[in-house]
Amino acid sequence: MDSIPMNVSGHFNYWVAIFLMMTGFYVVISRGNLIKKLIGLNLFSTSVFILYISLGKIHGATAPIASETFHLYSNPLPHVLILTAIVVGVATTAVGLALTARIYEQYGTIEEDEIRIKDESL
Amino acid sequence: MLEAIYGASCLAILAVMGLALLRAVLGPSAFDRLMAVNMFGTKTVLLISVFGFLTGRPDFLDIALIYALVNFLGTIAVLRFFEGRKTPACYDEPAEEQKE
Amino acid sequence: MELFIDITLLTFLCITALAITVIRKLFCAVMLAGIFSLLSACLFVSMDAVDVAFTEAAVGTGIATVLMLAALNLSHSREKCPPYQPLLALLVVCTTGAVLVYGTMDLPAFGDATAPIHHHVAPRYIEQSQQEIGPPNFVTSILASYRGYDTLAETVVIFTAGLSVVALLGIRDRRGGQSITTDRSAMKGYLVLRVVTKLLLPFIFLFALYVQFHGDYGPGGGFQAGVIFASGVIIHSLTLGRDRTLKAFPQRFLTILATAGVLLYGGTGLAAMVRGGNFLDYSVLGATALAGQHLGIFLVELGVGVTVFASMTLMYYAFSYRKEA
Amino acid sequence: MEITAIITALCLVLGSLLGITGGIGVYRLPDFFTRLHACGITDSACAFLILSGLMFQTGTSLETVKLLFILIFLLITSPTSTHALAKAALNSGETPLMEQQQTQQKREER
Repeated sequence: MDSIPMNVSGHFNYWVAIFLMMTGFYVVISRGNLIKKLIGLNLFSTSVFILYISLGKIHGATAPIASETFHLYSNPLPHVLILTAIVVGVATTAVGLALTARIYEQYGTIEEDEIRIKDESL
Repeated sequence: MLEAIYGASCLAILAVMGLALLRAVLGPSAFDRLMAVNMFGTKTVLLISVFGFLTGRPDFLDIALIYALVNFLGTIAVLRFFEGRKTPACYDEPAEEQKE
Repeated sequence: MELFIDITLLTFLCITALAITVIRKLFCAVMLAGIFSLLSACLFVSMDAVDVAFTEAAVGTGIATVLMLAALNLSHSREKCPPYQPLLALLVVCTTGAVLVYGTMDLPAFGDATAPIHHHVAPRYIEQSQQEIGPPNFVTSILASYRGYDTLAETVVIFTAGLSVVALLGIRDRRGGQSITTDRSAMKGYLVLRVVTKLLLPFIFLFALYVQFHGDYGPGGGFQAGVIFASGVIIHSLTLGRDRTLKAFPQRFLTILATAGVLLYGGTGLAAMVRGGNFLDYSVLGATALAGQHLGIFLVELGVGVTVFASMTLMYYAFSYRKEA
Repeated sequence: MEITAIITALCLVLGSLLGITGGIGVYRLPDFFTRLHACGITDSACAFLILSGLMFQTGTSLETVKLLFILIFLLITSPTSTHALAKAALNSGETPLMEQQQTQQKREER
């Protein structure tokens, strides 16, 4: 590793991505509300996207669309993976939300502990 | 010369974004938050446009264009879904706060 | 300069994420999630991922927020006090985070051109895709041609997700006997909004078509176009009333469309097999390999766009009709 | 230095200043309706100046048309959503500060 400031600016993106990931993780495991959990899951997935895109970036490069004036392009492969993942992510979130709505109709609540109590009393 | 101006504009837009973010975090009413989100959308349009010129590749204005077109969908959705509610969930109601 | 913008945006993202964690009103959390999406789109632009930013822009402003709000509308919009002690969760999170940060020490620095990720398949995609596939947008050629199998599977996932939401919530067509003029779901009180919506809708649909068919040359493609088209339908339904939307885009039509998209994608692959190539190898479809690739990518992107549009709209229908049922 | 560059620079600087003014207003002003007013500055004047400043740099090309469209759509949509927001806020019982003060004054006079 080079000098400390170089190290910091070189890894800041990854650290922030990890911080966001852990924030999402925390929301998922510490909150009982199902919709809040889904929002946390979305945070988590966006942070993964940021990590992937950070890995594909090259200093001084430009977007991976061929042009006559530029010759250094960022890595297009992570972009392809993440592009589809975003749409799939929304689709799966929608399934989660639909489940939540059904749970609310059946149990009258979307809090995890209340659902458990109702389950046990059945 | 122009590069510096583009950079300065980017910084200014980022500063406005920061202020809007503060408003969104602080609240107090849901309408303030909604306004902040709306404003954030416009600033995103501007940032993406200016950033394209800063990096010398302004062919990606499509992203700004889609924000300009669809950004008000969020506002409509909020107004629509929480219009008929007697106690709009989007409020900071003192009564609701006391319940806890 | 770019590094500074990058770092500022990342800091804003952190602030937003923390605010989402702390805030207990779910409605506000959804609003902040919207800001989070806007910020990440800016960040993607600053990291050269224009196609990704485009998708995030299309998805984050429209569909994601609307679906969240619709789900909130169907249930409580306030979070209770969490029942657990957060300390254990915090401990788990901190430990995992520390391990991950330790793991990043071995990663190459941000923006390093000599990183291993840039030395395997990426150079080939960048240098040869224009001779082999054609479109100047490398992302399109990888998405639709090199990694066509992957994209096919993801289209199927979206299709399945759409079907699952409809299966879970169901769409009831309650139009019988109710005339359009008495539709309560239209935003009658907001005349300006209705007029502006009518004015803008043609442009939104036109722009979606532009994105669909211009994706080879600039950012865009089937995924984004489908989402934008669906956003247009959602705007229509929100302001002008869902019965009118249902008349323009009936549920049965959308179901057929979603299926047709997946079949179009798969059918293109099969057509390549019939012509003597491999599955999803478009080169045999045309007179020359490049013409074949062009045709194949066009069909495949169309299939993706149609499926994404129909599935997203069906999902929205399912959420929006539930309340009335 | 060319004349277009000077115009661009002027527009961008002016737009940025207006934007920051609006941003500070959104942060500091006392109630929702006044904040909405500040938000309006950043949505219309600031956006208009910055985008038209950029337009001077593109000459006659596809980018100019796109910038023009962005500008037009922004100038249509953002006042619309601001209007809708203000209307919704009024409908659901948010009162402007001035009205609050007036009712307070009346109460005191009694």
